[in-house]
Parts: sequence; C-alpha cells; structure tokens
Amino acid sequence: MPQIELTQLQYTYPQQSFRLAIHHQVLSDSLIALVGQNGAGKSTIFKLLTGLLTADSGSIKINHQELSDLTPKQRLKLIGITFQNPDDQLFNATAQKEVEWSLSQVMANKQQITLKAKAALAKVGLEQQAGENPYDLSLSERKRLTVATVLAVDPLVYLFDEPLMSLDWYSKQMMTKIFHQLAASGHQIITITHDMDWAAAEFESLSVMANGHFKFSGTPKAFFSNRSLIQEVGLLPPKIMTIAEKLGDSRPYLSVEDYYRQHSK
Amino acid sequence: MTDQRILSENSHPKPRWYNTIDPITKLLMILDFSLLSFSTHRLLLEAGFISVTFLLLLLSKVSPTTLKALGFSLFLILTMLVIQGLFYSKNQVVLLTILGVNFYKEGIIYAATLGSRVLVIILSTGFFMVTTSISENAKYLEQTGLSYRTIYLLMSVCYILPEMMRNMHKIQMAQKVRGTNPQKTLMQKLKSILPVLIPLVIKTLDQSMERSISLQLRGFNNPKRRALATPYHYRLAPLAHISLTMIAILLIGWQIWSKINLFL
Amino acid sequence: MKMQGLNHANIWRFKLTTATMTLIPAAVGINYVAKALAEGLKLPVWLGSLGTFLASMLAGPVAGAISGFINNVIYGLTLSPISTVYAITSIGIGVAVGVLHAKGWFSSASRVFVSALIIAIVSAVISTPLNVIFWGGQTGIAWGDSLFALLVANHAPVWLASFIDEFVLDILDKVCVAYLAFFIYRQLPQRMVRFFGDDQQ
Amino acid sequence: MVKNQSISLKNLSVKYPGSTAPQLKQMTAQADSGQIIGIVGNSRSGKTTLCQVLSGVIPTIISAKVSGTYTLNGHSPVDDWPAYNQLTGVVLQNPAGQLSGLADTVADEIAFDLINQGIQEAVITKRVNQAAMQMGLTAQLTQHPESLSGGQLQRLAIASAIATDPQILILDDPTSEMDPVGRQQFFNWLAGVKATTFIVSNEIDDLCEIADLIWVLQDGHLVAQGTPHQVFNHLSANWQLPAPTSFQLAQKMNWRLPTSDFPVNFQELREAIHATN
Repeated sequence: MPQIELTQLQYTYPQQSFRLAIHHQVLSDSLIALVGQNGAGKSTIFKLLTGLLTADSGSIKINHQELSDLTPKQRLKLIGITFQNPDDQLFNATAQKEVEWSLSQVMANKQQITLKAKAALAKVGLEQQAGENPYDLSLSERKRLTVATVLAVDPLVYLFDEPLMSLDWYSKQMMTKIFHQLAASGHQIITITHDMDWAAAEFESLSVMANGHFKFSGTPKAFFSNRSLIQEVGLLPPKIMTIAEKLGDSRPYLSVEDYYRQHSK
Repeated sequence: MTDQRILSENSHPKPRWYNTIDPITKLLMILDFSLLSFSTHRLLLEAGFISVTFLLLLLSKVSPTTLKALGFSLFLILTMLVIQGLFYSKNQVVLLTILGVNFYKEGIIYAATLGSRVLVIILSTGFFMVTTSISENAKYLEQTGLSYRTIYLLMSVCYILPEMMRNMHKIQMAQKVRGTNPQKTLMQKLKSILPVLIPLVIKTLDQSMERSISLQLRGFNNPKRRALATPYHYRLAPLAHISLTMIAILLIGWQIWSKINLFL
Repeated sequence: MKMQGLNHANIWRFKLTTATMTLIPAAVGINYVAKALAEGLKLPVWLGSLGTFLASMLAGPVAGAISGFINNVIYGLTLSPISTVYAITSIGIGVAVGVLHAKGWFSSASRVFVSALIIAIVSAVISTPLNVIFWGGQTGIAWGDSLFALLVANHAPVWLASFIDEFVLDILDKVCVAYLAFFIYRQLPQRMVRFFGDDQQ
Repeated sequence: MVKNQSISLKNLSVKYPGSTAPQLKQMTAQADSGQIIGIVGNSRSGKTTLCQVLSGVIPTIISAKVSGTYTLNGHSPVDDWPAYNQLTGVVLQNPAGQLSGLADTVADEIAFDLINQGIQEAVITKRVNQAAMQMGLTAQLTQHPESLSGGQLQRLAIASAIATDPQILILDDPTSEMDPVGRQQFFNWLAGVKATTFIVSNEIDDLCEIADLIWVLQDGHLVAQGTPHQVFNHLSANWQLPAPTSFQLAQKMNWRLPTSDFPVNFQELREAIHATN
C-alpha cells in the first residue's frame, strides 16, 4: 500500500497571509477524503504533492522516496491528478487523442498508447464518444474524460480535486465505482471534496484541514462523532445525521445504510 | 494594464490636481503634444516638449509601466543613434570617433529628432495612463454620449484580462502536471503552447458567449439606461476641448500648408 | 437562417451585434495573452495578432479590423504608447484574414501558407512607412535591425531596407499565427462558430 | 382541485440548427404563478435549453427552431421580449460569464440591471443593499468582483438578478460552486421567495424541501411532473436520479405515510414516523 509522509512541511504564498505548516502527517489509507473550508490548505497540499509548488522547507516522501528526487517522468508514473475544472486541460481534437496525449508523456509505443487510451475511455463510459471533440461533450462527460487521462497512465497515487462537482448522478455513481476499484487494486486515492454525504458513506478515512494544518485524521465515524470539531473546522455533518438529529437522535450516522444497520440490531 | 487596474481598485477619496482634468482633455493633450513634436525639426524645441511632458508626469506620479515603456524606447533610440549615426544616407560630417568608427552628425541629429518625438508621445500618454482609472474613463465617455456598446468595446478588455491571465495560470498548472515534452525547435515550442492556448481561447470565447447573453438579459441596451456620474468634478472641460481641438487643427493645417508651399 | 456555405457578397455586411461586441474584447485579450506566452517562451515571433485572426475568422473582416484597431489603441494607452499608430497595420491584418477566410483560403494546411504570405505582405506594406516615420526604418527586433543596418550600410534605399527588415519578421510571425489560428479554429465547438458567425448572415 | 394555470407549456419543441435530434421534445406542463418549480434530470436531458426558452434567450438571442406555445404569468417570452425580460431575473450556469464586464465593485455589479432600467440613484443604493444582504454579500460590496470565490460569484449573480424585483426567477444550477453552508443558506432564502421560480439543480434533498413542483427531464422529454412527493414516489430507474435522503431512509425503515407512500422531505418523514408508530 502506498504511503505519503509529510514532515516539517512549510509553505507560504508570496504576499499572502496564508501559511501551511504541517508538523508530521502520514497518509497511508487507500481511500482518503481531504475536507475543510475554502482556504484551509487542501489545494496547496495537492500542488505540493504534484510539484507545482515547492515547499519552503520540510520533506514529502512517497513510498519512502523523497519527492524532489524524482524525475518528472517518474513523478507522472507515481502520482496523477485531476483538477476541478475539466476545461483547464482539454485541448486535443478528440477524446481518444486527449487520453493518448497524456500517455505519450510516459511511453512511446504507439500501438500500446492507442489500446490503453481505449481501455481508459471504456472505464469511464466514453467508448462511444472516443472520436468526438471534447468540447462537444457535456460537462459531466468532460470531467470523466479528464479522469480517463489519469487512469490511462495508471499512477500509484491518484489525487482528485472536487471530482463530483457539477456531475450528474449517473457520473457520480460511476466515479464512486472507479474509486473503489482503484483502491482494491492497491492504489491510493486522495480526494478533495465538499460533499460530506459522499465522504462519510464511501471513504475509509478522512483528513480534515483548517488554517493550513491537519486537524484530524481518522475514520469518518470518529470525525462525525465529534460535533464540536465539526463546527470548529466549519463543516456540516452528512444529511442523514441532520435528519437523525432533528428526530432527537444525535449519534453519528454515515449513511442511510448505516442508520438502518444500527437500528435493525 | 496593471497600473490602471490598481487605480481602479482603490478609487481614492481626495482628488488630486490632475483629477480635475477630464479624460478627453488628457487625450487631446496627447494629440497636441504629438503634433507639436512632429511639426518641428529643432532639437531645442523637442527638448522643451520633453521637459514639459516629463514635468507633468513627475507632478502626478511615476509608475513602473511608464518606466518599462520608457526603458524599451530608450534602448531602441540608442540603437537608432548607432545605426543612423553610422549609415544614414545623408551622413557627411563626422561628429565623433569611437574606437576608430565614425559617427556622423546628420544621422545622429536625425535619430535624436525621431527619438525625441517618440519620448514626447510616451511621456504625454504616460500622464494619461497614471492619472485616470478605467471606470472614470468609462463613466465620462458615457456621459459625453458615447453608447454603452462602444464603451464596452473600448474598456472591457481591461476587465477581462486579469481573469484571462488567471485562467491561463490555472491551465498552465493543469498541463504541467500532465507532463511536458522538452522543446528545442521553433516548431516544438509552438506546439507546446497549443495545450495552453486552446483551452484558454475556448474558455474565453465561451465566456464571451455567456456575457453576450447575460448583458442582453440584464437589459444593457434598454433605452432608459442612465449614465452614472463620474467620481470627480472637472473644470473648464468644454473650453479645454475647444481650444485643444483648435490647436490640433491649426497644427495640422500648418503642416499641410508648408508641404503645399514646397511644391509652389 | 442561411444553411448553404460561404456567400461572398455577404462578408462586408456588418452590424455590431452583442455577440460581436463581446467577441472583440475577447480577441484583444487573446492577442495580449498570446504575446505574453511568446515572450515567456522566448519565441522569435510576437503572436500578438492571434485574437485578431480568430475574430476575423469567426465574425468577418470588419469584426477583425475593429479587434485589431482596438487592440493597438488599448495597448497604446496602457502599455506601449507608440503601438497606437500601428493600429492601421492591425486593421489591415484583420481585413486580410477575414477576406481570405471567407474565400476559403484557411481551409487546408497548404492554403494557410499562401494566406500567411499575403497577410505578411499586407502587414509589412502598412508598417514600413510607420517604421520610417517613427524609428527611421527600424523595427526594434535585433536580428531584423541588423539586417536593416547591413542593407543601409550597403546603400540600399531606407524604404527598401525597412520593408525587408519588417517583412522577414512578419513572414515568420504570420506563418506561425496563421497555423495556430487554423488549428484552434478547427477545434472550436460548432455551437461557438455558429454563435459568432450568425452576425454575418 | 381548481388550478390557476398561469404557467403553461404546450407541445414545446426546440431544435438547434445543424443538430440532428431536437433538444426539447413535445413538452407540455403547467404550474401556478408564485410556485417554485425544480427542474431535474441527467446531463444532456435538456435542462439548460429549457431555462433558455423560459427566459427567452431561445430564440431571441440563440437561434433555434421553436414550436408549440408557452406563456409564463400570462406573458409570452417571444411577443415582446424586452418587456418580458424586465419581468425576469435569470442566473446562468457559469457565474463568471455573467459579470457586466465593466464594474469595479460588487455594488456596481448589482446596480447594473437597475441602471439599465433608468432607476433613481437613491432607489438603486437601497435595492443594491437589500439584494446584497439577502445573498450575504454586504461585507463584499466595496470589493472587486474578481476577488470573489466561485460560490460568492454565484451569490453575486443571484443578487444582481433579484435586485430588480422580478416576477419570474430562472436559476440554472445556481449553487454548483457554493460550499455546503452557503448552499443551505441559499435554499433557506429561496423557500421564502414570492416570485415564480424555476430552478435547475442536482440537490434533490433541498429541492424536495422547498419546491412546489418537480419537472423531470430525460433526453428532451418531460417524463414526469408533479409535487416532489408524487414524482419521487414514482421514481423510474431510467431517469437516473437519486431519491431524497428522507425517502431512502423511510424506505429502508419502512416508515410509510397513511397513504402508504414514502415521505420525500423532513416534514413528511416526521408524519410517516408518527403514522408508523
């Protein structure tokens, strides 16, 4: 299982008051939801992990390898990321070529590239759209396409920034399924999300950030049991908990299924 | 555009002396100064114009953008002095010799005259640049009766650009983590900007489409639309406009007349 | 709605619709960003007319000409005052691209090359007198200007030297811009082409 | 039940030029003025096209072939669009694209629609402050619109739309970029709005709390219309929509309403628990 270790990590944006300061943090679960308010430092962590930002001091180790020692190509094979807005990256004439472009950064065999791209498109349900202009696809489809560009490269660690934002229900289901498959095949997935229902129901572990620090790391159950912490970091509990609370039951529930299990005992 | 940006953000409360001059007067001043500098060949006069416009700029404020524009032109003027000093076709009298190379008087004077004109234009425009904000221009132009459409065409790019630059930055990041091939040849370099340019162009045009719809939904071409008041009170605007326009016409007329006289 | 292809008589009909009104500042913005990108990568070309090209291709020569004109005026009033006078060149480029695109000279890679040549000539012909008036014939680009110096030193007429200086720079720039515009335009979603193109009909 | 059907769509079809299939197919629907109508469906189901027809963007600004008849609060979006447009407040999908493009402050941006209507400056100031307060933007009034986050931009777009006090509100996914707290505040606010409101959203739970009607679109067809209760008690798997959390919970726990239906919002859930126990 991949493991990310952050030690004495510091980063300050030029001309801004925000400061990221992490004493020591190990991310070793396979499905991690990274949550927190806007400006808590979630995206900064992602940018540091992908080398878009360089830390002022401290170390980032992925599987005991120092991140800064990796070549760009090694890094691509180790860590892949998709951003919130698919329109920040699509530029090829067809969906197929878009995925092939990403692959061509890490491998040379044309035949293999074509095959791998096709397989990745099929995984996100876009095999029918392979020949279409990415910008003729719907937003949900475009977002799935960006996921395919990373799936094709098949890195060890996946970072997703708000993968569910503005997705339709069908795409959300598909994304969840893909996440579980990846986790089952030995990958690590770290996802920034505002969707607490999803984070609570589908994730093994929650990492909560506020003001540039990690405030919590552990199971969703442990986090949502701590109401004062939820409030302190400015988050909301999942809907099922709000409903239960209004019904006079303040225990933590992660999903409808969870509620049912606890009540049918 | 950075300076205008900063100006428009903190539209400061206490007006300085230059705030009592309206934007159109400032634009006409640029025109008149440029025409003046083009209507003479005397270096002494040019030096006078440069001093006046430089003084105007000093009395308002000096901005990094103006300095940058000046720096670039000064460099070009320098190369002009060298090239014309060496090779100007009417060169006859040697002015000075550096390391055995002759620089001729005629070429140097020619280049100095051209350079002075450029400086006058840059300095007078610089005065306009640092003393008016985009929104002041927009409001004033609308008050003078220009249609919102025209003002939008002229001004909105200043508002769009910061957003475009931010989008470009985001796109560059998104593409950087997908990997970048090393580029050596011009062709490779050109290809390497497509991953940034295509998303940026599409995003920008998408936003234009949306803005076009949105502006109509928000009723921008409603005949009842009223122009907003400008933040400053301008002095003697009509008088300044008329006299500066008269000067411009006289200068142009004089130029044409002297050209015609050459043939008579 | 007209469904058949190009109608040559129509390209000059122009009304400043709201779609064109929002397209033009976007084109100016694209010019600016493309130029900044080229400078950032230290490319030997300006690319500062890419937006003008696209505006002409999307909404016709008049829209392109206005984009070019406003581009230089705004540029002149905010960054580089002298560039205002080159507004005339930009108008020429906008018109040339619009006409060539309407006549089908942007339909294939080989035709784009011909278009780029014509546009470079238009640009150089208009720029040369301006270069002579303001800069004694120079362009401000080092290797173009060394060519200029060489020609003048060998007693070539200033006009010719200046034209050659400008043209060698222009030809490289316009070929690059024309191909970029050609690739980008092909990739624009149809709804976009339709939205901005409606004005010409 | 006698209904004052002042929102009426009859056989509404829309087809873009050059596309093979129509985007909206034979839509027929009714609603009362003052109601909140939640529009749901998968992507490509025609939600955005419907918003554009209801606001008159199609065919006035975007050309398309429209057939059938439709009136809202007794007005037609086609007959006299400028007049109709003054009655509506519209929020499009991408908040950044809706900025006027010439405003230095959030206050100026909200004032834009009012200035266009030629309203007195004193009134404008009052309305701007009201709209900003309702959307929680009072602290941002003097800020530059550029400095806002995505969620704040969406609230700014809504504030601009409501500043003119429109009779009809058309909101296309107005909370997509808001954080959970902001979204909750928005839906609480929307529950109290008097205007006829059309809202496209993926937030099924929130819609079931506040909407009077739900219209379900699938592939350009209106496949279901009715109260949230009716629609989600007859949910079809083909629509690819989730059921609201209350419904899922009640179904699991077998908490039924006296009619033996399942509840779709919290109030009904409480009734169902009461009825079951």
